[in-house]
Amino acid sequence: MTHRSVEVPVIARVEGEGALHLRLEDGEIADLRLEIYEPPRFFESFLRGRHFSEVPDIVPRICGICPVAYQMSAVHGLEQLFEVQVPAGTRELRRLLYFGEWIESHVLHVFLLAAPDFLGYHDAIEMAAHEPELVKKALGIKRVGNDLMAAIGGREIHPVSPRVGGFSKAPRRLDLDPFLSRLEDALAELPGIADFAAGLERPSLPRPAEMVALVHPDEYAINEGGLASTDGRAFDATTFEAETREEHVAHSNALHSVMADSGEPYFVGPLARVNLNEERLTPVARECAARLGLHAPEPDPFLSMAARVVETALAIEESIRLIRGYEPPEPPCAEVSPRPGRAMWVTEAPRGILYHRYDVAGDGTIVEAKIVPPTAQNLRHMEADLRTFVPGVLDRSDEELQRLCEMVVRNYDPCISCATHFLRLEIERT
Amino acid sequence: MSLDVSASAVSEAEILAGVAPRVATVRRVVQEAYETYTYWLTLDDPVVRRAYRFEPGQINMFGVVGVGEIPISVSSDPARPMRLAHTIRATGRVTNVIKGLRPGDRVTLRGPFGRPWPVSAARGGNLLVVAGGLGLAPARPAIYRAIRDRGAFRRVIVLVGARGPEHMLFRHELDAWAQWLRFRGIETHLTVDIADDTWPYGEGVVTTLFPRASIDPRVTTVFTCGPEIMMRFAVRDLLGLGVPARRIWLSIERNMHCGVKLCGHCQLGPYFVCADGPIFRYDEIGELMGVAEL
Amino acid sequence: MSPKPRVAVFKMASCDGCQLQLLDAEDALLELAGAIEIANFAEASSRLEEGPYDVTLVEGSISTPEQVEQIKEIRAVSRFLMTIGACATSGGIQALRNGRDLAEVVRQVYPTPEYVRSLERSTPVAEHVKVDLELTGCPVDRGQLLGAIAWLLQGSVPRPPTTPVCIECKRRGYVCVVVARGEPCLGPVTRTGCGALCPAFARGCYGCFGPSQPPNTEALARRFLELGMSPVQVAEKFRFITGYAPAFRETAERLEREEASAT
Amino acid sequence: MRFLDEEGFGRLMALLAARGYVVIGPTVRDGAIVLDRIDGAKDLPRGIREAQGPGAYRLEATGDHQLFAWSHGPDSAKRFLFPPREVLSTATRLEGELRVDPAPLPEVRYAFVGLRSCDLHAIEVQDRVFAIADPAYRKRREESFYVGVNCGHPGGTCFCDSMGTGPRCAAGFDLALTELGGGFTVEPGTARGEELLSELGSREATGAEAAAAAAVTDGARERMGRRLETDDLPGLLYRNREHPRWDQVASRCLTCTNCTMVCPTCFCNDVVDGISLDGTEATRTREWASCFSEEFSHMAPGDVRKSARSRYRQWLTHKFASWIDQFGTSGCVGCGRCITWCPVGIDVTEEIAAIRVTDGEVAVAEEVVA
Ligand SMILES: Cc1cc2nc3c(=O)[nH]c(=O)nc-3n(C[C@H](O)[C@H](O)[C@H](O)COP(=O)(O)OP(=O)(O)OC[C@H]3O[C@@H](n4cnc5c(N)ncnc54)[C@H](O)[C@@H]3O)c2cc1C
Ligand code: SF4
Ligand code: SF4
Ligand code: SF4
Repeated sequence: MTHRSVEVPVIARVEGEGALHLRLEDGEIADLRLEIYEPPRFFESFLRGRHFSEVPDIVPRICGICPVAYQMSAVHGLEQLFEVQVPAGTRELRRLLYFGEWIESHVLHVFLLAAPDFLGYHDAIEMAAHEPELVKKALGIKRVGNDLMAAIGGREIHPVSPRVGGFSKAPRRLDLDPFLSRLEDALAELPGIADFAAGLERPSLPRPAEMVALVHPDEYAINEGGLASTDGRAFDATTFEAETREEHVAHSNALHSVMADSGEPYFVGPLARVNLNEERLTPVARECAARLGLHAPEPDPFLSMAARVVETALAIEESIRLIRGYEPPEPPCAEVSPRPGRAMWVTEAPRGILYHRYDVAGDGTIVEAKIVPPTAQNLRHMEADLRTFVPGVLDRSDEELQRLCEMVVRNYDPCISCATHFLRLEIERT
Repeated sequence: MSLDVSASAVSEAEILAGVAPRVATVRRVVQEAYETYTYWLTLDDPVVRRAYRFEPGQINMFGVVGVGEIPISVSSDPARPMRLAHTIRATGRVTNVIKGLRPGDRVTLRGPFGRPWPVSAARGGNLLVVAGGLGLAPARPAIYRAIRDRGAFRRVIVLVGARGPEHMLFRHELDAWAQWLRFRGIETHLTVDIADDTWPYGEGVVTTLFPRASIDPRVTTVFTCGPEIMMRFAVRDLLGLGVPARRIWLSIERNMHCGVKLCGHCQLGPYFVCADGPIFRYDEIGELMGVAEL
Repeated sequence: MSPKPRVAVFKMASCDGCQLQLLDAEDALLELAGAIEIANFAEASSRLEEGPYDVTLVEGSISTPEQVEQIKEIRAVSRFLMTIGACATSGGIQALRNGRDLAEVVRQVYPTPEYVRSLERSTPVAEHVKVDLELTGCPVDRGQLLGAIAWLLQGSVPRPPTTPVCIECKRRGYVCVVVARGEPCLGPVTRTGCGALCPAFARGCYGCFGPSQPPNTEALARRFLELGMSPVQVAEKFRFITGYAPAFRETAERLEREEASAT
Repeated sequence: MRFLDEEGFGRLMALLAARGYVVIGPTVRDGAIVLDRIDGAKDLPRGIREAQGPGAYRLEATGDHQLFAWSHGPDSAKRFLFPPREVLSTATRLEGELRVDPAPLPEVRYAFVGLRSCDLHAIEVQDRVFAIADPAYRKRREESFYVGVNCGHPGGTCFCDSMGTGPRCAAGFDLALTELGGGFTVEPGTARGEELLSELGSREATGAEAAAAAAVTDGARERMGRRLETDDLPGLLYRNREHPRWDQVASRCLTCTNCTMVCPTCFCNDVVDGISLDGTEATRTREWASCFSEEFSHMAPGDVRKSARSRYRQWLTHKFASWIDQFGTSGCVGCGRCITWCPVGIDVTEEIAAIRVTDGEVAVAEEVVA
């Protein structure tokens, strides 16, 4: 019997901390464990008893990479429960803020976290020594996303202006106008970036899976819409907890999100979104998709990176449109009076759908909270990918195998900080 | 609109010298005591270098570019202003970077600022210098001047205290003064709080040297410089001996950023230490020194 | 030229936001990479080298038994240890659980509480090992972080200002939300560093940079009560992102006792 | 005395802009009247009034057409003449060489519109601090144009009358206006002002208009929100350094620095250095600082003013007493900003009055009390 084990004690270039243990016996997977040692932080517990108005300041702290996503799921849910009419222009401004986060997060992933994988560098800094122009360009685009968030939210990490009811203060037109030329310059780079990404040699993983994303009749869904799946499912936030289910796997300590009826894992994120919203892609996004060879429906999760490039183009194009039509909401924030009940909402974080539920008392106090982040939903899928992928690359050296496994995980841009408060994953198989 | 600035006590010339930082080069670094080094500097611009003059007790704003600027007394001989010594103890942000300076490194200087020791006020009588620890650095230029002008004084007495032998600044120079300059009538007495076997001088706080100095209160002018607490005890004893408050001068420290009375940091009651001091007459500030946290 | 200082970045319990400030430095990132050797920074690089490190940045609070050990190991291989952010310097938002029954907290979040290993309290790094420099903020301010690194490269340890947010609020010409709107703001007791962001956006500061120079939290609490808030509401203001910092914690506890004894 | 109708006022604004001045005037932002760049009379707070008290400030609409029917907000000309943050010098360090470049002198010329008498006085107070040693200040100061407006609406915290600094503009202006219904009386204060006025097309004011203008400030004097007994303030404060009132005010004071920041004369500043990561580029910046910061009095052996008591005492004593020793004038012009913009509403006039009525009282040592 031959034993071989691959240990990745720290999966680098992901947000948060996780490890991968893989043990092979006679060419079979004997043990595959994606362990998350990110400590629990108990947000759902200490949300209880806090006033609803504090929620937009609490939940972004779950994740420094996609704070806006947390704020958006929370404020929309609570506003729906309280029947708040947000001032005209708020919707658009929120979309713009969120796109800033998409741009920032997607470019971060594509260039700083994932691309070094494909090119055999340890990191983007090493990569920059060889490809300085490319890396500088990418960082410049990322900067635009960050600056957009800062202009609207005060800062890119944990913005301060989003409130239940709108914004504490809205930017003036003249605060946003300077972004137009910067965004246009960034957009001009996108086709080139798509070609760069298309040129990367990537593994492929033909494992058809059900993908879930938000859909909206008029726009590329981000803050509002219903949920649809590539298998033809349609539901919404109010039935999210009925449609999906958290499951205990045999010999596992983990909770995985699976579809309630089939018990199968599902997949969320940019690729799911592009697949389900292809017809809403903007022109340059569409062009990028073509250059990347991304044709919906695209089942190969390794095209996630391509989907991020496509969505970056879309986010930039949409931002330009939104800034052109921007009228500051006046007043910036609606009056909000709480009422008791249950708030449920889903928005599209850069990594996929993010579900929030709040049970609220009559005085506006949070009684119970539940948050299901995208990475938690994808973990089961990630592990399934690994099991499909590993047998095909067993002939590689340990080092190479380790790198490839990491690539599979990183391809999801998993945000372990987000996932943690939700589950602790340890898989043991013999 | 022309401005009425008649209320300003600082002269235009002083201010012009103080506004623009000038680059200087470190020529020599000498360790003086524990964490304390003397930096010998020359100003780079030859015109400025030749024009530069300072009075004993004055300070320069000593700048390390990108790190900060701090007030430091010039510790060298005012008769030789082309080479400027600054004796600095590493205690914090700026001084810790200064500790790393080597010959050839560039710093900036602005100054000189402040009211000097009134060495000539002691002419005709006795000059008594009472210095503690690092306080010897600002007092040294006054001693140099007194040595050069020895004939103008009846007696020149230098009393220096430090925590221990390793904290005594300018040790070789002091040894030489104690040994040789007494033949020129410069009386030097040293003491440390805690002595060791190698220490040939006295033990105890600096005020224990007063009896040995046999101070004549009628004709003595005192310059004292050191930690505030030391100066307070020294002044108390001197007043007790009958030295009048208006003939006791001391050097005061306060945080400083500008040196020209516009940053507000160095205020002590009605005074700006950077311009009205750092040398004060005891009757000007005695009452203020007694107020906690002023 | 002396060899570049080896820098490591580690994380404890946190949201990753503070270390993301480095990746978000964009223009400065490559410059930074030129000035230091990044020896261990898992979020940015798969090159993970062993210590010793010249400068170690630690993000996050100590909240599991493993982390108590890990931080000691990190300290042992670090010449200069700098903690960054509210989690690392005051326990972070997750310290809101401190003082509550942990078993109950775990049950509220995890269906299978047995699997969760956590300490009763989420604590700042300085409660466990010696820390050479603390930078507060949730997240740390990027300018302050890069500035601190630049200072360290010059051979000196910076002293971040401890003056309240108000000073920056006024420098920037923002209109005071307490005075002009009658809304509570923690600016007068929170240290500056953020650039007075919240008042800039017409809302009160919620204290994410932690207590300022010995702050008069009691006087501010009295003011909030005058604005019509209940003692418990005022306590919640202090018991927030940096609520475990002693100055905020003590005032929150006193207010809670006051409310408890009133009812 | 001349009279300028509303249109004439519009021409004044346009002329200032045409002459290359950056026009700074009152305008409403985030619930207060602040000073900012304005683009003509349309940006002024027309029909707006404010209510001020200790720690409280609210705007109200009056519905009338007055442009200056309010008392000043938090800003003063200080923000522009002595900017909150200003680069003093930059330095480059390359291969052992060091180059230090002082920041170039500012090019901007301001025209201030709507400054009140107290603020014109405050500028002259700051002149005594900066005019010699700060060439940038001096240049901005000398090249700016000052349009004062006589005050008819003192705020609830104003006491310029007690300080002898208002409400009527007495000096420091190029032009001084008094707003009457439908126009302004105008008085030039300098040749420069006279020259500008001559281009505006004004007419001689009638006797009734002159009388109305005088009545505006007379009325203001009567409606002054606060008073202060100024007799021998230095003596009073110097003898009461250990007065128990300092402890009492320290228990309320947040040491938040707001009073010093809004004060039009407070000048304390820090100089801070910054350096690039590679150590080659450095800047030295000056920024507003405050004696209420603990680190303000930092010295390696320890901060001098550790307690809030000592910091409050420093501030008040400096403003009303030692300023006179240092600069030959009081540091306070009675604008009341420090009272309004203190988040807990500490009132200097009340603190001084409290010390005055118990002049000579000394804090009793705690052992004795116990
Ligand atoms: C008139 C005068 C003469 C002085 N002469 C000498 C001298 O000859 N040799 C010497 O070693 N030191 C002298 N000092 C003290 C020296 O200025 C401080 O040791 C130095 O400022 C400490 O700076 P730092 O940044 O290293 O310390 P930190 O403690 O980090 O201080 C930070 C800042 O606080 C201020 N500061 C701290 N300590 C003092 C202090 N004692 N006095 C004034 N400002 C301070 C400075 O702005 C300093 O940059 C003198 C001070 C004054 C006022
Ligand atoms: S808004 Fe807050 S930070 Fe700003 S001055 Fe007022 S109290 Fe201070
Ligand atoms: S104002 Fe307060 S809460 Fe807001 S960013 Fe600054 S420190 Fe944090
Ligand atoms: S002390 Fe107060 S009242 Fe006097 S000038 Fe300053 S802000 Fe105005």
